[in-house]
Amino acid sequence: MTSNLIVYLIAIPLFSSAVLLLTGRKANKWGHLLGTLASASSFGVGAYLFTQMLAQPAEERAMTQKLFSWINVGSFNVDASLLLDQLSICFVLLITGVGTLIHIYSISYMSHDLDRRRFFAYLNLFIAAMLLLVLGNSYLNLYVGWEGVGLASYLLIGFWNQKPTYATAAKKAFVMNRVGDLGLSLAIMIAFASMGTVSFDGIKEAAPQTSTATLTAIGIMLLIAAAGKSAQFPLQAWLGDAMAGPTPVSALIHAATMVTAGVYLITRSNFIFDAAPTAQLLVVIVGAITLLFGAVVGTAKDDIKKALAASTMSQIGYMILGAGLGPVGYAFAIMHLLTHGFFKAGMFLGAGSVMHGMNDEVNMRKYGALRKFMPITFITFGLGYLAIIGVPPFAGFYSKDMIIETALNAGGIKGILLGSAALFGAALTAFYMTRVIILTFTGTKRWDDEAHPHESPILMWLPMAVLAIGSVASGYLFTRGDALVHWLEPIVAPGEHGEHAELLPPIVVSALALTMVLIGISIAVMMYVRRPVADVAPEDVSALTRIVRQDLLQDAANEAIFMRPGQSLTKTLVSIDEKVIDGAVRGVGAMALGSGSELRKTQTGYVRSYSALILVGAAAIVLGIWVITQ
Amino acid sequence: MNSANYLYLSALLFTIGAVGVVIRRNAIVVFMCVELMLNAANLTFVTFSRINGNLDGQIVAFFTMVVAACEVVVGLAIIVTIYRSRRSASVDDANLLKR
Amino acid sequence: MTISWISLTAILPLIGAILLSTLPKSAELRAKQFAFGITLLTAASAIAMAVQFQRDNTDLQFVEVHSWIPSFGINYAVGIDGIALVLILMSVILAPIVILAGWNEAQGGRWSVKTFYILILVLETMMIGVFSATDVFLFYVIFEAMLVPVYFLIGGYGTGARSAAAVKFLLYSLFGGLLMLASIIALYVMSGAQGGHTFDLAKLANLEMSSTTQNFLFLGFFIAFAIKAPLWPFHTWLPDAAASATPGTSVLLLGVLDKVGTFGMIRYCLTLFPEASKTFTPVIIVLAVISIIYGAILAIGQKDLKRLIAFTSISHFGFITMGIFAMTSQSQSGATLYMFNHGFSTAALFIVGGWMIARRGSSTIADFGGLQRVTPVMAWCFFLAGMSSLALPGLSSFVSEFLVLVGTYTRYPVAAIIATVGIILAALYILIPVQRALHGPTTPGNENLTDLNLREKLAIAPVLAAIIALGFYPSPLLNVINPAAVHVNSQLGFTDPVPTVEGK
Amino acid sequence: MINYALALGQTAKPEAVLFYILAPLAVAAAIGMLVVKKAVHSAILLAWVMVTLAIFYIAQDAAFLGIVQIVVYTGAVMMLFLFILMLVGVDSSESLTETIKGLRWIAITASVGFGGLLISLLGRATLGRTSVGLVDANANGNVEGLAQLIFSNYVWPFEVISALLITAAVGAMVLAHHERTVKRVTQREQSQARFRSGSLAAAAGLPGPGVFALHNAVDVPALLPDGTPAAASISATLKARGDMLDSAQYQLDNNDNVEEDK
Repeated sequence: MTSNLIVYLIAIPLFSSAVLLLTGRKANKWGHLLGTLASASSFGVGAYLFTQMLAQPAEERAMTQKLFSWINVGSFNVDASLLLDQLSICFVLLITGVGTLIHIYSISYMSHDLDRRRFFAYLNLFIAAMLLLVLGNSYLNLYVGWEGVGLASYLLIGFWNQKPTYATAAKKAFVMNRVGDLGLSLAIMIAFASMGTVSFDGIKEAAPQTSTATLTAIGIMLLIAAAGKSAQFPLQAWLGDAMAGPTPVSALIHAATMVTAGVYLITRSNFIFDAAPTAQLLVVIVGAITLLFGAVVGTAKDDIKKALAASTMSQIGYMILGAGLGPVGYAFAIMHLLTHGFFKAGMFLGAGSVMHGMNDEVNMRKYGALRKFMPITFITFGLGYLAIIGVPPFAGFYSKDMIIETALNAGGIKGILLGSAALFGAALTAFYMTRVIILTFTGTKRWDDEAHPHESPILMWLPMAVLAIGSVASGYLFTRGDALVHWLEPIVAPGEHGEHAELLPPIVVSALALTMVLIGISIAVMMYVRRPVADVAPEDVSALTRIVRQDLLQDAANEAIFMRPGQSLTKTLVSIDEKVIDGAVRGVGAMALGSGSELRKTQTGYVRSYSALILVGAAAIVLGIWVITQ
Repeated sequence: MNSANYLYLSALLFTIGAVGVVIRRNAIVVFMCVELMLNAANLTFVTFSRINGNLDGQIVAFFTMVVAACEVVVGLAIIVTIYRSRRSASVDDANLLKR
Repeated sequence: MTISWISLTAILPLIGAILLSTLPKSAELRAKQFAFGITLLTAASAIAMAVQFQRDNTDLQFVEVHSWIPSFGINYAVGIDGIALVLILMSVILAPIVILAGWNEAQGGRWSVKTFYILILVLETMMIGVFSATDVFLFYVIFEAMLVPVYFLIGGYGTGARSAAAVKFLLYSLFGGLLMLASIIALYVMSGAQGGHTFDLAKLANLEMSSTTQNFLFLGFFIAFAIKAPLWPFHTWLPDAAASATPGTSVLLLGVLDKVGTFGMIRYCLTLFPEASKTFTPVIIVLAVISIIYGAILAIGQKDLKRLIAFTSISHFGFITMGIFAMTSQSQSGATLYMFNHGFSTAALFIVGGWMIARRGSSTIADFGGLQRVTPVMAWCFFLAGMSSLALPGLSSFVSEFLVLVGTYTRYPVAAIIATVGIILAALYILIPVQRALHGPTTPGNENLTDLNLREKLAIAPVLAAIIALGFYPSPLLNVINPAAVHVNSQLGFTDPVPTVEGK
Repeated sequence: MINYALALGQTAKPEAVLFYILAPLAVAAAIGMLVVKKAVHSAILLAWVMVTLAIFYIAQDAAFLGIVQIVVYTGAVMMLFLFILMLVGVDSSESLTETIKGLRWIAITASVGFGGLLISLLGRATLGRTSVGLVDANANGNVEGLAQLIFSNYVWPFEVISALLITAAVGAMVLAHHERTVKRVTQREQSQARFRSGSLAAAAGLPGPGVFALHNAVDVPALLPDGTPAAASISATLKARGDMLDSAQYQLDNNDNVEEDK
């Protein structure tokens, strides 16, 4: 009967969100509390369900709750049905857990905002949608959540939409996500057309009998979807701009949860990708490119949130890479996802805390020496930092190390390429994160006198502390006895650990990775500790740096390839519609008018010319009769 | 004698009447030409009445006469009205309907 | 005693219109209240009818046949199936909403307020009649007669170049109607040669005719419906008409009247000319796909809010037409559901857009700005309506759009793939005006706009509620539509393509 | 003459003689209508055509119509024509030069084509039967036969046409009726206006032609009280004809101009 509880996971925050939105200003006083309570209750339900699952044997842990028959047309039958299994419970706990922490954080962070109630309504809406995403038992149910989080993301990025750039950022995120949705839509269509079902179970059953070409097509479409949602190459451009949203949003949606939905999608679709090697190859390529892309972009960012966003992109690249590496990779990808959820959310909240103390300044070049003023923030942020660069025994070390190892062991030239990309990415990660730490917390102060940096209130640092604990401990907990791998086994069914001969033994890989991290740190130290940091970004930099600062020209490329041609196409079509199509319509009218005014000239007003015409007509008729009766 | 001769005559008179309507300018003459055409038509009816051996044609001719009378009465009244305002009975002078 | 539900429902607004005409011109408020009451009564009657509808029965229900012009074999014959029922429901629900939402829009017209409501009520009678007619002649008469009240509604109460738009609308529609008339006469003549002159739809459907004849007659009907729907390239009257009409008229025009086109495609094109329908399907699918993309791109390029909404509708009608002619049970059901949903989402867009325009005194998108700060409720309503228009999952239009796409994909994958690109364009054409009008700083001229009052909230609430509720639980409608849609396809000899892999 | 025509109609041969004499004359008269300048002449020629046709009617056993033709047409209708001609100017003659370019040629070509084709068609046509003749139909007399038909089969058209006739009569009346646009000037006002006009020249009104003069011929102008001749007193017809004499010679030389001093 516990399965009947699943729906409350979603219903509680959804209801709370509706209440907050519909009640209006009257709810301003207690809105944030209701929102937080809703999220926390959802977490409570999730935790209870988790304990229930733990009590079951591995094969019986998955629970399904059918709510009602949603769409039932011909052979297209989709139930509104929820599936809670080992994979989704991970996400449920992450979403509601981190979500609740961020709700608590936001109570304080948004306390001066007039629209705090609305903010909490959106957050709750997001929680509900994200839970639906991970709990849906079919691709179509997932799709609803998928777009729901897109909507919530749009609303939250544009939360301060009175600033035009923020509104544009929101729109950009939504539209680029829609490109991803296109992939998801098509994947569902192909799946239905070829297998006659859209539920995970049905497709899992049908997949072995389906042709590889079809599965590859579905896989590629799913990859597009994942790329859109998870800001993977080539649909990555929206994530940096998405930092326009309030910082808790960046922490929850654009770091810990929503952007990782792509990883969930690929992991969930493991039965498709496992049978479609080409699609899988594309997945790892996209992952590898993005992990480097994000890391490179991160090295040149002065905006602390954008630096973290680039880092998110890069870390998700790791996850996608892991998920693309086949059966064993899924678990590592999820593991990295969870650890990343802790440390990245923690760091984002730390960044928010810094901004909170610095009059919402985001430029790291205007920070410096904040360690003394914000000790708790520094410690929590620092722990997150150690976790992300992969220093043992922090969480990131375990998860990232696994992915690097799996990549290296992928076999052949592919393994070497992917492995080196991952290793190089680790070095870059160490570099840019060290840079963030140095610029923000150490060195000399570079801020104006107007700023009065101070430690944040407890409601803000408490969640940061909890997340910091997570970043410290989670990696160890997950890997202890391969806990997570075994937990996920029924879902992703990893075969033997490593189908290929191990390229390098694990210990060597770890050492290599650590070396890379050290190299990264030392370069950063050399560049930013030994030399003074300018409070304005230097202009006399190499062309490469400039390109990196412009996000490797991603916006320029999008503009040149899609936006400008699109705009001119729109303009052309508008004028074609007016001139050619409507012109033809109006032309018919003008022709009638024109021929009328020409014919009018025959109307001389002389009765006699009219009668002459009648006579001619009569003669013509007689002629006609004459000819016919000939 | 072949009754068709009357038909030929009728056709000729009708045509002449039609030409008259077109080329004469005096409204009264135009009207007279119309009368000529009506009469030509009447002749046809009468002739066919004889050919077919029943009186229906004559009835129609009779009706035609009545209609012609109506037409003359109204038409001439119009001519008088126009003449009163324009001091002319020429149909070319009443050309307000032109573009 | 059996009640003739269709006739009862249809006659109510007409009686209301007649009674309304006896009111003095000055009694504007009473005219509004009376018209509103009558539409509510009509809606109640239609709902009572819907309750008795047997959803698994694919025959026409509530059939009434009375001889009308016996010497030509013309009957007053009505009857509905699931598709017609859904559309009638949509019409009668939208009518009171339109009246309530546009409480003051008849002011400033060429004629009195009373006349406006008389026209609306007469139009409602015809809307019910056109969806329920089963006699082709009766259908044609109503099809053409509907133009008259709309013509006066646009030309008499619209804004801007209303006369020109009304004339364009009228002439364009008449042209299509003329082609259809020619086809109808041809059918009638042929029926005479094959066992007695008749206009009865069921009997005409069984006529034997050569494929050439069928093709020509099909085109006669189809072009009339394609103009009405409107399908690219017969669409140019719509933006003009919608931009000139009052919001309420636009709702009825796009929401209900244009559905006659797509409804006609199902009821007449497919039923009367199954072979020709199959022959022309590739062409029509292509036109539909062009409509989807073209309408969306044009919508992106519009500067006027009403024209933008009109172009989004062209895109949506492309989806509906594609769904109809893909002839799978998903696409067919989806298309009918789409008609219903489009009625509501366009109604919401036009109603809220109309309020915005009425308050601001301009329909140019660039004149708005930052409305979310000034009028949060109105902004939210517009946003939600926009989300429905772009078929956000969880809202009703998603279900229909996805059904159309998935159904089309099983038979015409390429068309479906291209059409799916429309969802990206949909995001653009909704979010661009949302950003310009609602977001950003509040621009001069918008600071003092008032938010929705109680009447307006009451008018828009049921629409938005329906959009959300049907998104999560579309079964009440789908269960009615699906048997009828399957029946239509099976009459054509179409069954759904079988998946290559059987997996459950 | 009618009796003669009736007698001729009885036999075929005399009818032919009648036809071949009268038909060319009718055609000639019709053509004459087109070419004569004066409307009166046209009217006379038309009357001739109509009489001819009346004779033909009678010749074709349509005695009633023939009589009606003469009474109604040549009598009433033609009188109406002449009356109107008098009203608008019996002397008005029209120039036969064509003013609308090309019209005459179009008319002649079209009419030659029309007439030629019509006659050609008639020549080609087979009537389907030989002439039956009206002997049977007229067995009870032509007038009785017509009456029979009019009051049985054609009673409805007959009623309608009578309504039409009444309507036409009323219509003509309405058309000819001159709506007064200014107040009617009474005789008294006219008189006052004349005396107050400053000059007494018009005070006495226009005298009849020849009054207060040595002459009383219509072409001699009347003399006004001051002795000057009133040119307006002579009919415009005479003026148009050029028959008017120079009015100056009738001026009274020895007027005493007494009135002007007053």
